[in-house]
This record gives sequence, C-alpha cells and structure tokens, in this order.
Amino acid sequence: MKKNYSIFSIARNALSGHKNWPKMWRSPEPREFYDAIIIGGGGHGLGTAYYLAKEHGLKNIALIEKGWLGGGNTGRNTTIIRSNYLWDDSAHLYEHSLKLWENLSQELNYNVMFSQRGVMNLAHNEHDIKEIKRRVSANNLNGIDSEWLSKEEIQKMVPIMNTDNLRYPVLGASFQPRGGVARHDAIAWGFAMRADEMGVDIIQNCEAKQIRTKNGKIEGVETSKGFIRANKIGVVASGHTGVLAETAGIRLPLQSKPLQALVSEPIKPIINTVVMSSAVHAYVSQSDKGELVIGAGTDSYNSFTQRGGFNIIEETIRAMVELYPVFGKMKMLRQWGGIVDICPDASPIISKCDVEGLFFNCGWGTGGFKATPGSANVFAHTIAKNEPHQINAAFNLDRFASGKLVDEHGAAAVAH
Amino acid sequence: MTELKNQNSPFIHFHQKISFKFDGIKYYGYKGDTIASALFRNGIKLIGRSFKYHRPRGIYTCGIEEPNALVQIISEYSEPNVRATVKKIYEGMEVESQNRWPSLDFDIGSINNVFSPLFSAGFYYKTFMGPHKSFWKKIYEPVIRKAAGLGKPPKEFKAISSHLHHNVDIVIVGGGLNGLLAAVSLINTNYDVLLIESDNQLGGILNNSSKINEINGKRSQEWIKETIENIENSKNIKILKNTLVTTYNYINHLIAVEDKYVGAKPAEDKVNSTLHKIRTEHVILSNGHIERFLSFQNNDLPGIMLGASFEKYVCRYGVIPSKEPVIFSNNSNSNSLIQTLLELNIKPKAYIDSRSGEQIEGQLFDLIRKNDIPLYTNAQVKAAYGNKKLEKIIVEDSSGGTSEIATDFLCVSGGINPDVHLFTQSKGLLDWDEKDLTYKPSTPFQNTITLGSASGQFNLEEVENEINKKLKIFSPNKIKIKIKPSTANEYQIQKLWEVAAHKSSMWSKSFIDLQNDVTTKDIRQAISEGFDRIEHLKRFTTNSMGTDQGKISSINALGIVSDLLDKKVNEVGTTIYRPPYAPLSFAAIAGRNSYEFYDPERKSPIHQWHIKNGAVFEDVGQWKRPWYFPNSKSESMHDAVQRESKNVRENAGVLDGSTLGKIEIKGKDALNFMNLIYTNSFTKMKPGSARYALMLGEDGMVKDDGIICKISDEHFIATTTTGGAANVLACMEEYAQTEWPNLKVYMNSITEQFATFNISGPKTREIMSKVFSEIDFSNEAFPFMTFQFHEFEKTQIRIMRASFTGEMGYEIYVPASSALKIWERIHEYGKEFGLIPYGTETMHLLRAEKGYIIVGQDTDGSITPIDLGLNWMIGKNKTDFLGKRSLTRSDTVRSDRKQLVGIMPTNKEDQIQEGQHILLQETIETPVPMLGHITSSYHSPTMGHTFGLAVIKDGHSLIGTKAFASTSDQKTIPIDIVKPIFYDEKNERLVS
Amino acid sequence: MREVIRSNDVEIKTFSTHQIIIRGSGNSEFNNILNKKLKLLPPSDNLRIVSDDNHILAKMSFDQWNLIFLNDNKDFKVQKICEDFNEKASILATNFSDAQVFFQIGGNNTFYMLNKLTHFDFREKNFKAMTAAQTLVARIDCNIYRLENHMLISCNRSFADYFEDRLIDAVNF
Amino acid sequence: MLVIDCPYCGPRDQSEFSNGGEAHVKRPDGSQDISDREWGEYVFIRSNPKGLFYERWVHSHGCRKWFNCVRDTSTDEILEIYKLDDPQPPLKKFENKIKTPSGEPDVGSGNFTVKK
Ligand SMILES: Cc1cc2nc3c(=O)[nH]c(=O)nc-3n(C[C@H](O)[C@H](O)[C@H](O)COP(=O)(O)OP(=O)(O)OC[C@H]3O[C@@H](n4cnc5c(N)ncnc54)[C@H](O)[C@@H]3O)c2cc1C
Ligand SMILES: NC(=O)c1ccc[n+]([C@@H]2O[C@H](COP(=O)([O-])OP(=O)(O)OC[C@H]3O[C@@H](n4cnc5c(N)ncnc54)[C@H](O)[C@@H]3O)[C@@H](O)[C@H]2O)c1
Ligand SMILES: Cc1cc2nc3c(=O)[nH]c(=O)nc-3n(C[C@H](O)[C@H](O)[C@H](O)COP(=O)(O)O)c2cc1C
Ligand SMILES: [Zn+2]
Repeated sequence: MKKNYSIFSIARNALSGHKNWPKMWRSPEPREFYDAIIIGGGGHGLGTAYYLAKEHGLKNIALIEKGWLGGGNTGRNTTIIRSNYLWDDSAHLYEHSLKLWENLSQELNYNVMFSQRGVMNLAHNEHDIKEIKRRVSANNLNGIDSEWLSKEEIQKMVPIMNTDNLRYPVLGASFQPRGGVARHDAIAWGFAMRADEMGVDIIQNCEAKQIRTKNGKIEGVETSKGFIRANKIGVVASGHTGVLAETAGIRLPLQSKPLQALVSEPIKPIINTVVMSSAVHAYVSQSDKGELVIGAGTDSYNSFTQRGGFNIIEETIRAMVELYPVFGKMKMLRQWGGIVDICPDASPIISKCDVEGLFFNCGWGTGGFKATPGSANVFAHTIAKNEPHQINAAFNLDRFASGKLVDEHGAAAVAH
Repeated sequence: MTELKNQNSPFIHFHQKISFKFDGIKYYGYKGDTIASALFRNGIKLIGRSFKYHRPRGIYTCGIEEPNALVQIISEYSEPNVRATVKKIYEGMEVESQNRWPSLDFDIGSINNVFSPLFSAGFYYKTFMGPHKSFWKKIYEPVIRKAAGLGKPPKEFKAISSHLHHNVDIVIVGGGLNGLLAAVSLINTNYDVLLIESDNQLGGILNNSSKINEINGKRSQEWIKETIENIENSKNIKILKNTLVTTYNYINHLIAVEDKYVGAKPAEDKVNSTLHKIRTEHVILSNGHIERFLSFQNNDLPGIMLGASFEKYVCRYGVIPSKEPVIFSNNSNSNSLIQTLLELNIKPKAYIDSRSGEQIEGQLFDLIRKNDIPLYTNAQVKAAYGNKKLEKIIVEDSSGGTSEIATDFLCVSGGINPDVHLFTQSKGLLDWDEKDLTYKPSTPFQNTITLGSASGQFNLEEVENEINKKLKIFSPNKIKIKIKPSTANEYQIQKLWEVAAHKSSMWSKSFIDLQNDVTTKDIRQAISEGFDRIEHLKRFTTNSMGTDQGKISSINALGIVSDLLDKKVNEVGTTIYRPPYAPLSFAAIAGRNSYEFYDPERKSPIHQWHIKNGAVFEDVGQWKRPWYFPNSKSESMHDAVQRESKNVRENAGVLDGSTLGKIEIKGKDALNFMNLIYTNSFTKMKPGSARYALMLGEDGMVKDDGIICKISDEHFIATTTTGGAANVLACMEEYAQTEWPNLKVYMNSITEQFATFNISGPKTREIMSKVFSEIDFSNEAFPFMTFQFHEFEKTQIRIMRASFTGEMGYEIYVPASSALKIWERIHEYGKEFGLIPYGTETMHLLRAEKGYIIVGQDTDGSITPIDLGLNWMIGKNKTDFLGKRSLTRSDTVRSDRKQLVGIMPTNKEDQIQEGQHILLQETIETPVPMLGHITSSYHSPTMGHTFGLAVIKDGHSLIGTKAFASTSDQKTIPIDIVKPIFYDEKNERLVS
Repeated sequence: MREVIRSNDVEIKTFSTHQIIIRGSGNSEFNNILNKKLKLLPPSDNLRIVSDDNHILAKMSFDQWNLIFLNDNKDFKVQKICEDFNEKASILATNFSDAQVFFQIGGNNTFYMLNKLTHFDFREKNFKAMTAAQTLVARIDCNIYRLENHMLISCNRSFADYFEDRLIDAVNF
Repeated sequence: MLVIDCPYCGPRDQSEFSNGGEAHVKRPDGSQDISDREWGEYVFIRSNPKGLFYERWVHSHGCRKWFNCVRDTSTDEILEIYKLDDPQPPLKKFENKIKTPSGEPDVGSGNFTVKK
C-alpha cells in the first residue's frame, strides 16, 4: 500500500486516536535467494536498495541490517550537508548528492527536513586562508555555490561568535549557502519505507557473518538468520565494512575509529547557520528542537566501541567556549560515538573488487551523511551495471595501487 | 496559605531568611532551601510550560531527576534549564520561568494544546512538504524553529572552572547509608579512598525519609555525624561533597563536577566549579535508586509529584507541599511517606493502591486503619483534572466503580529502580528482575561493586551482609550494624505500567515523558507504524531525550512496549545510557584550558625585541613569528613587505628563523640512516658542507624539507620546517626504532637550544665581517653551502652559508642565551649598510621570486619531487629511502601530473591571486575544467608586477605557453606559463 | 633563582642552568666514560636519579640520561664536557643548557597544585623520591625530578612564559 | 581514555602516547622487486579486526619509545604489552580472556545493556 502523508492524513488519523497508521515497512523473513543483497541498513544502504528498485528496476532485492535501521552512523551524526569540496571528483560526487537532497522530501513524500541554512568554515591563520580561498575558487569554477566571507560578514551572520579575542582569531570563512543540516533518522526511514513499497525485503536483526565466494564469484552471505544466496552483494556497513570484506578475502584500506558528538540542553534559537572550524576543531549547529549539536574528533586508535575518550570531548568544548563565550553557561546533555571507517586519502570507496558480484561503498569516514542520496544513487548504478557511474569512477579501489588518490587531507575542513 | 514547616529538619536554617525573585516577584525562603522547596513554602506550584503543548507544569521531584521544573537563573548570567529541585537559593537570586510568552500564567503557546491531536508523534515527517518545496524554507521551518528550545540562551560569561586529577585505589560514589558504611569498612586500610557525594550532606536516604529511625541504637542523624567524624579522621579517605559523578569511562576513569557555590552567588573571580578527573582501581557504586512515576490521564498537572520526593521535601527541606495529599502507589516505597506524615500529624486525604488488601504489607495496613485514612485497594487513579493545577482525581476501584476526590495534591509512586546509569556507562550488564520489576546490575565489566539500592538490594536487613560480602576483597574492617526501620524491611511491588485512560478523547493525554510531551498514545502510534525497536521508538517519539533523559519514566515506557509487543522486558532491552549522568557545564569541561590558556604561545628567544620594534605577528603552529615590521603605524602590510623586500635585494635584511626545527643526529650508522630518511644522497658529501634535502612520506609525496649539515659520516645536523619539526623527529625516531633497529644512531632536538638568524642581501658579507671580525667570509674561505663552528665570546656558534631569498646570505646558529646580544650586535653593525629586520611575508615573497617552494603552501600532500622539478635531489644510486618505491607507481610516473611552474600576467597590471585556478579558456561556464591552482603569488618590487607559482597538469611541458587565471570575481586574466624562477636564474648572486 | 609565587602553601622558583642530554647504550663502556668524567655512576634503573653536590644525573628512558648542573658553571666548560663525550661515535651528547627552563616547586600543596595541571600520579608508592619522569604538565612536555625535599620541573624554553603563567594560575585557582 | 603500561615508564594516561596502528607490518626494503599493488598494500592497507589486534604505540610525551601490544578493539582492553624485540604473543593465548562475551555490543543492537 502506498503511504501518502500530509496534514490531511494526520487529521484523519487523529480522529481514530492515531492507532491505525500503516506500518512503515514489513518485517519479512529472508528468502533463499536474491538478485542483490545490500548489507547495512544505514542511509547509504537503504538508499542503494531504493535506487536499485526505482531506477534500475531490480525486483528481487534484500537489505540486511544487523541491528535496527539507521542505528549506525546515520543515526548518530551531526548531519552537516555541504558540497564545497576541493577536488573535482569529490565536488561532483557531493554536489550530485546535494542536488538530490534538495528534492528528497518531495520525492519520498517524507519530510527529511533538509534545512539549507548555510555552512561556514572558519579560517584561523594564514594557512587556513590560503586553503579556503583555493577551495572557494575551485568550487565556483565547478559551479558550486561557495563564497569567501570577511570577518565583518561572519560577525553579522553569527553575532555570538568571538572573532578577535581568542588565541587563534577568526580571519574569514568560506560559506556555502545551499549547505545545511537534515533530520538524520528521517532519511533512513523515508528510504526504507519507499524501498519496502517497491518490494525490497528489509530484514532487521540479521547480521552478515561471512561473505561466501567460489571461484572468484559471489555465492551468498552467511547471516545470523541462515545462509542467503545472491548474485550480487553490496557492502555498505560503514565501520564494519572492513571486517566483512576480510571474510571474502578482500583487504580494504580502512581503519575503524570512534568519532564522537554531543548535544547541549535545548535553548531558544541562537545560531542560525552551521559553523565549522577545523583548526580549533569545533563544529556546531542548532537543531529544530533547540539543542546545540556539536561534532568532536576521532580517537587516535582503532576501536569498535561506540564511545571515545573524554579528552576528545574536552578538546571540542574548550574550543566552543572560546569561540562562543555565551556557551560558558551551557551544559552537555549527552555524548556518544559512532564507528567511522577512515580511508588513507579521506575519500570514500565506491567500487567493485576482485570478486565478481561484490561491491563496496565505504570509507566515508567522518563525513558521509551529506553524501547519502548521491552515494546510494551511484552505488546502485555501479551494482546494476557492473561498472561505475562516471561520478564515482575515481573512487575505485585501484587507486591505492596506482597512487591516483583523491586526497582531501590537504583541503581544510575535510571532516563532517 | 500558611507555611507548612517541618521544624525537625536539621538542614534548613529557619532563623536565616533569604529573599529571592521568581518571575519578578519577591519571595522568602530559608538557608538550605532549593528553589523548589522555597517555592513550595510560598505555595507556588506552577513553574513552567511544557515543550510542545505548553501545558502548565509544576515540580515533580526533589532532585536531579526532575523533568519539569527547569528555570532560568537570571542572576547567574541567565543560565537556562537549571533544575529548581537542585539549585539552592541565595540572597538576591533572580529566577525566571521558561518557555512561555507573554507570561507563565497566560501563555499564547498553549494554543498548541488545542491542536495537539495533529501534533502526534513524528507529525513533522509527514507534513510541511506542500504545496511547493519552497514553503519549507520560507514558511514552515522558521515557524518550527521559533518554537525550539526551553530556556533562553545564556549571557556571555567566562566562568572560572578548574580541573583536578586524582589517582586513587577506590572511589565510592554516593555517600548515603551504604556509601558511608563502605567508607567505614575501609578506614585505616592501605587503600587511598575517595568518597563522592553530590549532595551537601552525607547520609542519603537517612536524610530524605523516615525509613530508618535508628542505627546501632542511635538516632540516624547522630549516627551520621559520628560516622563522618570517624571517616574524616582516617588518613586514607577523602570526602568530596557537592560533587556529582557524571561519567564512568573505561579503565575506571570517572569524571565528577564539584559545585563550589552551593546556596551562594558564585563569585566572578573565584573558581565556580571543579571538574575532577579520577583514575582508580576499583569503583563502589552506592548511588542509590530513583523512584518512577505513573502514567494516567493528565498526570502532568501541577500538584502531582513523586511520593518519595514529597517525603524528601518534608524530611530534608522541612517544607510540606500539601496538608492533605492523596497518595497513589503500587509498591511499598511510599509506606514511609505515610509514616512521615502521620508523625507530623498530617493525615493523607486518601491512600490508593493498585494492590489488593492482602498484598499490602500488614504494617502499612495497620497504620492506615489505625489512623482512619480512606483506603482504596485494587484501585487506580484514572485521571486528574484541574485548571493549571490539580483540583480533583477520578479513582476506579476493583469493582469498576469510579469516585471523585477533590484534592490539590497527589503523590504517586510507580516503584523504584536502582540508579544504573553509571553502572551501564561502565559497560556493566543489566538484568530484569521480575519480582521487583526493574533492571538491576548484573555482570560488571570493570572493577565495579554495587551496593545497597544501587545494586537493587532493597532489603534493609541485608545491608550488613551485602557490604561484608562484596567488600571482602579489600580485607576491610568488618561492619556490624543494626538498623531499625520504621516500616517494612522488604520491598514489594505490583505491575502497573499505565492506567487505562478515563473517558478517552482526541485530546486526552497520559504522559510518559513529561519534558518532551510524549504520551502513551504516541508510544502506541509508534508501535503501530512499526517503530517497535526501542531505539526507533525513542527517536520517533523523542521519549527520554529530554534533559532528564527519562530518569523517572523510561522504565514505564519499556513496560508499556513489552506489553504491546507481548515480549519480556528483557527482550525489549533499554536504550543506551550515555554520559553525562546529568547535564555537565561547558565551562567546567573547558576548565583553565581555554581563553588565555587555549594553546601555549611559543616564543623565540628574542620575542621581546620584536615586540619593541613593532613587529606584527603571525601564528605558525603554536609559534608567534614576526610577519612584517611596519615602520610606522600607518604603513600597510603591502607597503612594509615591498619595502622590506626591496631592502633585502638592495642592501641586506635579517630574519629571526629560530622557529625552524633543528635536529642533531649521531652514531656509527648516521650516514646510512640519513640516506634512508631523505631523498638525497649524503655519501659523497664533504664534511663541513651543507645540502638542501627533501623528505617524503612512504606514499612518495613531499613531507618536509630542510638543510642538512654534515659534520662527519657519524654526525649530522638537520633543519626542518617550523611546522614539521616535531613530525620529522618523530619519524626519525620511529624508523630508527622500528624499521632499522640495527642502525646505531641517536637524535636530539636542538630547536630550543639555538636561535637562528638568516641574514641576506648584497651587503651581507660586509656586515658579517664586522660582526664577527675574526672570521674570514671570503668566497674561498667560506663557500656557498658550507658551515663552520666558531667561538664567539666564549660561546660556540655555527654559521652556515645558505640562502632562502636568492641573495647571498648566512644562517647563524647561536645558543638561545646569547641570542639577543648577537642579534642586537648584527643590527648595530649592520645599520650603516642599511640592514633591516624582515618578517615571514617578505621571506615568502623573496623565495617565490627565486622559485623556492614552501612545503604546505606549494605542496599539499599530493606532490612528488618530480612534480616540483627537483629530480636532481633524488639520490640516483640509492637502493632505498622513504617513499622511493612510490615514485615509480603508474600514477606517479604519468607525465601529465600537476607540476610546479611559474606564471606571469600577460598584461602586467593584472593581479594574479593566490588560490585561484589556471584555465585553458577565457570564459567561465561552470563547470569549467581546471589545470591546477596558484600556490603562491605576490607583487614583486623588483619586477614591478604580480607573479606566481602554480601546480598545473602537464605543467612542465606547458612552460612557454599561454593560459588564463581565474580571479575571485569570476573573471579571467591571461597569463604566461614560465619556468618557476623569476630572479637570478644562474644563481650568480648566491655564490658571489 | 627568581621567585615565581609563594602562596597557598606552594613555593615556586624558576632558574636556568646547564644541562646535557646524553644518549647512549648504557653498557659498561658508557658507564665508565660518564663515571670518569663526572665521578657519578649513571643509574641503570629507568627513571632513577643519582646526584652529588653539583650534579643531578637521571636516567630518562633506556637510552637517555639527563645531566643537570646545579651550581653555576661556565658555558665553555659545559661545552667542553659535551665535546669530550661526543668523541665517541656511540654517544650523542647535546648541550641543552639554553633549551629548557627549570622550576623548583616545594610546599605542602605541591602535588595538589600540580594535579590541577597533570594526570600524573605523584603518590609516593608510584613516584618515589629520587626518581624522574617525563610527562605532560599543562599540556606541554615536561621533565619532572622528585628530589628529597622538592620537585624540579623543566620545560622547553619557548614555553617558559606560558608555563610560568599556568603554574601561577594553578596556585591561585 | 586508556591507561597504557609503558614497558619503560610504567602505567600512564593515554594522553602521553601516540597510536601507531598495526604492529608487525614489515616494510619491504628497497631491494625487493614488488608490484605497485604489493607496495600499495604496504603503504595503505592495515588490518582492522574487530577483536584481537596487534598494535603499536609510542610513548611520545614520555620516553619516546615504541612498543607493541595486543588490544581487543571490541572492548578496548589491552591484554598484553611487549617490547619491540620481544616475540609476538600468539592470539590463542587471549581468546578466553575477554570479560563480556561480545565486549562492546554490535552497532545499533540497542540491547547490549541487558544480559541475554
Ligand atoms: C559523530 C559523528 C558525526 C558525523 N557528522 C557528520 C556530518 O556532520 N556530516 C556528514 O556528512 N557526515 C557525518 N558523519 C559521517 C556519517 O554519519 C557517515 O559517513 C554516514 O552516516 C555513513 O552512512 P552509512 O549508511 O554508510 O553507514 P551507517 O549508517 O553506519 O550504516 C551501516 C549499517 O551497517 C550495519 N552493519 C554493520 N555490520 C553489519 C553486518 N555484519 N551485517 C549487517 N549489517 C551490518 C550497521 O548496523 C549499520 O546500521 C558523522 C559520523 C559520526 C559518527
Ligand atoms: N524496603 C524498601 O522499600 C527500600 C526502598 C529503597 C531503599 N531501601 C534501602 O535503603 C538503603 C538506601 O541506601 P543507599 O546507600 O543504597 O542509597 P542512598 O539513597 O542512601 O544514597 C545514595 C547517595 O548517592 C548520592 N548520589 C547519587 N548519584 C550520585 C552521583 N552521580 N554522584 C555522587 N553522588 C551521587 C545521593 O545523593 C545519595 O546521597 C538501601 O540499603 C536499600 O536497601 C529500602
Ligand atoms: C542531530 C542529533 C540530535 C540529537 N538530539 C538529542 C536530544 O535532544 N536529546 C538526546 O537525549 N539525545 C539526542 N541525540 C543523541 C541520541 O540520543 C543518541 O545518543 C545518538 O543518536 C547516538 O545513539 P546511541 O546513544 O543510542 O548510541 C541527538 C543525536 C543527533 C545525531
Ligand atoms: Zn615510556
């Protein structure tokens, strides 16, 4: 049944005490065989299933998720969305995604609350300025909205910011007006609902344990709900992708680390845009509920514990109070971590591999939420056509042998 | 309203009146009162408005678990969301209610309550999408955002907060009955013990209820006093009061925050709070339990409160919120409340228990009978009604009959939970107790011991036994304790997750999360939509996401869900308990590591001289470096740099290069080692000579550069970039230890030992000969790229002939303590030759004219030496060095990689701008293909126009062709691509 | 020695002095060379300190010894000692006299004050008298020497102002 | 924040150390004739197990010495610390030592606070 949401459907349901809403998705048991299995029910995985069904007409698809949909990094990120990346390949990928974001609520008929309040990256020294100006120039030539803001312009936009009286004064910023934030859970749920409608079997609490191959070809996947055969498998398991790849004998250049974030107690609106600073490591935006959503850093060591050291939180908070003196009296409500898979060049992998029928979408590190619809879209293409979309061609696995990296390290503000 | 005091409370100083303001009106309380207890004294019940529906809300609890009574403290820089139930009043305090407009009593936002049927769980996902997508940004979102938040943003304030680290053996969290006993058992043992209590009084339950009247034959307050004295006399135990443990991390790392101003206005110039960071071997959690509430229709009305909290107000705060409260319970925890009230001659208006008469403890039954309290067994409160405060309740008994009770106060108790937050933070596992209907600590993950209520041990007779058993591993003092409880020893409860709604309508609400306005209806809806995993349910409904994190309600929600899904509660699980236990102040977390101490400033040994001479500084990493030296207040940076540059080219200039990294390398295998670390070969290099060298990462990309001085095959001195100093040393150490442990080599950083002065310009030789008159600076005696050690006024200095500006020059290395003396001497003798100090910007300009790169500016981690045209620096005969193999990968040998070139504007008046890109076309239609970007660009005083360095695709073969450079206003200028050298291509000036 | 602060039962003085960082194998040949030169037998236990009237010699890690001169010495004399050590290819001795500044800290609240700035465990059972340690204090690298009656802390010269400010701040707040 | 028992200095707070990633990765020396791919694996690819992990640390703000350890990345528990020239301990040795069955729960199980 197609679910049609609007104020009218809500009014109708209000009359019956909201007891008769249809289920967002079914809870099917896995079948024996699928044309394609997507492992990982985060935004990227659910989106991949959605686009496979919608744009490539695949009928017999399953998505397996070991916990609950959107419970990975999709459900625990600071939701910053932007496309002002330095290198052409990255810029095209993230811009593709941003364009999809702009129509997603309408397309899914599910409000993902994409709020284009703009994203600002601060410069704190001469080196930052050089990097940022270079990036702004590249963005403009790539047709991506991006501007250089003077200190005065920043002060106007974010009056609570302390620009001068701090150890590393704010000297300017880049700004992407079309960037912003979105409701992270909604995109997972929206994709899941519409994929389910098109017949995708979404199977929760089903952990992929071992990817089985034979003669260099995919056979299927051993799961906590038994063995499932498949022609194609797309692994989109974020922090756990490396672990799964290893079961198929593929070594990926990924390291999994905890990345932390925190929210403050909710207050009335005070900051109207997203402000990021790589130099002093503080990222902040304010949610529609009123909390400050603050991104912190990763721990230095590999870990699958969804928590990190308090030192990381401390680093971020001391930068926050320095940049925003009004936050001295704010309080941290909750801190958490997610496991991000980090690639040596800080760019993702959307690629096939030596095993026929096995595809990877991973390495998004600290900044893949913004890419969710775009990554899913080109990954679906890659799986369906067995070759990359031109947008993700550069993000292949071969680059680590050839040396043709897409190195976003140099570009200030890679993260988030 | 007459003030109801419990004069017996030992914690309230009834002779010390305190005045404070709430919403502009002055009230009185007593020393020791919280805002909440003081407001009760004044008969105030309406404290705030709820988040979504703006419903009137009062005080629900008496502690940190409070979901409703959040206020703004105007007198403390307008701190928002402060719990009125914790914060103590002081003279002159100003408090304001939150989330209401124009006033608490008349709040326009409460219109939301009328539309509440539409604001069902997740309604916003399903609406605000039409008629056109632009409506979201222009209309819906601004409206939604306006409604956000509870309190108002605070005012600017740099709170003083300090940090304190502790290393101890045992931490006891919670100084209640069990915490005190645990401490007693550790008196004078060999353990360093820290006892942490969030309250300003030790004693916990002994202070908060009349459950225990006597311990070991003494009145409980007497016992506490004596016990504390014993503990304080013990050298190995330290007590921290007013300190809340918020975080229990891995390896028994605890974070606790101490409030230094309890019941007083924080001073601005003193430490307001201390963040304790504690490392310990063992943790004893004796942090007690939390009472939960009950869900029934309109269970949020002001006048409804937890039973144990009511008792705490009476016992701890000496205030009686109501003279005739009704009590509604499903368990034995409220028994002592009745006892407490009767002792004060207060008769509850009714006692309603969901249990049957037989299930109720005999002791309680007798008490109720004896005192003639109206008793409803097998009964439930179906609904509460009232306008902004409780007026009446509807009770349904076992027969299904309902009765109405008019009352202004209702105490509810839905049972108690061990406070497992910290235990689960430590990664201990919980187990559901079917008898006590709560999660209890089960398997600890770390060295964690739980005691008393915190362990789910609710039987007072068991206290002695539990402590002696669980603390045995410490060979402690044995505890002997005789507790005389006032009511039943044992805890008893009946399941009651939710009371079915009384006459249900579209508007009827039983709340499950008071702060976020989540109703049981929302829970049902979420389950029906398929959000049946507890984590989905939380995110869809926002249940337990408020500032209280569902402390009094989350278990009830689990119960409801388990019933709806027909699953055991254990199968439903819990959401994750995350730190902090209660909201933790940003200022406390930042401590003293912010503001003036955000990051250390590293200063050159002659920093003061630079200040005196008007230098403008630049941040380079932590270093402060002179950027340029304006000769007057009005001279612009551009003018200063042009002047400085010109002067160096024409006369001479000197730069303070002390921040450069310097490393001394020595050992039998030093030569071998250096050959492996750098691309260059040092084998044939003569002792006493110097060489420009490159260091690569294993990926073949340029990581650092510097000049290497060879003293002998066993002894080298290397310089590094300022920013790369630490990394280069670390990299050398790493390879020496891990890859080539057989190579005998040691290295020390000597960055701090020596100041470095780079003097250059055509007059340099004359100046140097004057400054160091004994030294022969002739070309023959001191050729380019050599160095010499000299003694100067009994200190050893090193002089190297090298240049980064393109002019002939020297680098002088002098011990830091002699730096100022020699620097001043250089200026003194250089004056007549026109010597001036110059800053980093001039250095950058001059080196760019000469085509010298700056690592990190002209390279970005994607550039090889070949890309830079520095093939000659690669030791051709070396079998190995860092990154060598990477230089022959298929991508690194491509001829069309981005390569370093020079660029000049074809029309000399055009400005080349750093960071802009090189294009093959004049017009910009995006996306336009880019060849690469301009890495450095300056206005050259020598050439009289701008020029630049750029890395562009296939650059080396494009030299001699024309292209276009973009500008920041999206136009292009024509440029010539040239060799990356603009000055003295033959190096004549260097070797002259 | 200059007094930095004396308050709240802490007394801090600062000074600079001559210092040599010696890297080597710690074998008997190495010990002999040091012993001959200094009349001090280098400690072989990690992080132990030996001293006489004029020197503190601390073993900082398995191949580094810090030699601190307590009394005033002449620059060139120290430089000479350095050069003598350096005659052996297997030893690297670096004159570090200008690279660091020292703080002498005493008083009953010494550890309390320092624990505002560092996580380091100063308890007697873990950090005995006449031992040394390298650790972070106030977020920068420091060497700590616990002598019989007081502590010495040294940090890099470029941080001297910052570190002094942090110490004063820790005493006051 | 971990506590790491430096084999030279004793137990210290993690803030004094820097992580060096996987241990026992041999650098192919220059004389070896290896393919782009093999070299790429050495430069970019490191094991990333969920569970027992051979790992390197350096006491960067202490003695500056490198050493190895075995750590369980699913619990962060450090099981053994050994010097560079000590033999690599076999993983078999540790298999049963982890205190909780799965250590840190699987991502998003939501149920891990509860004993099964
Ligand atoms: C704290 C934090 C802040 C961030 N901030 C931002 C930001 O501001 N902007 C931004 O763009 N990005 C941000 N990111 C990154 C972003 O969240 C991720 O890149 C993105 O969400 C990844 O989506 P995904 O769908 O690939 O992964 P996930 O959402 O993690 O989904 C992977 C799923 O795979 C499942 N899975 C794993 N193993 C198995 C298995 N064996 N079998 C079955 N299922 C399995 C997991 O349970 C999980 O649900 C942040 C990340 C974190 C942790
Ligand atoms: N029979 C019954 O109905 C019943 C009911 C409840 C309790 N009891 C008994 O009462 C006794 C209660 O004693 P107890 O010692 O377990 O609890 P307690 O309430 O006496 O002490 C807990 C203490 O911990 C403090 N605390 C809580 N969280 C903290 C934190 N994060 N940081 C610092 N301090 C914190 C509290 O302020 C409190 O003082 C138990 O022995 C229990 O068996 C019986
Ligand atoms: C954008 C965003 C906003 C959040 N806001 C809140 C909030 O208001 N209250 C809250 O308790 N948690 C909030 N959280 C944190 C979640 O409760 C949760 O901690 C996070 O999604 C990680 O999941 P976990 O803690 O279950 O592992 C927020 C998380 C995100 C990503
Ligand atoms: Zn060490």
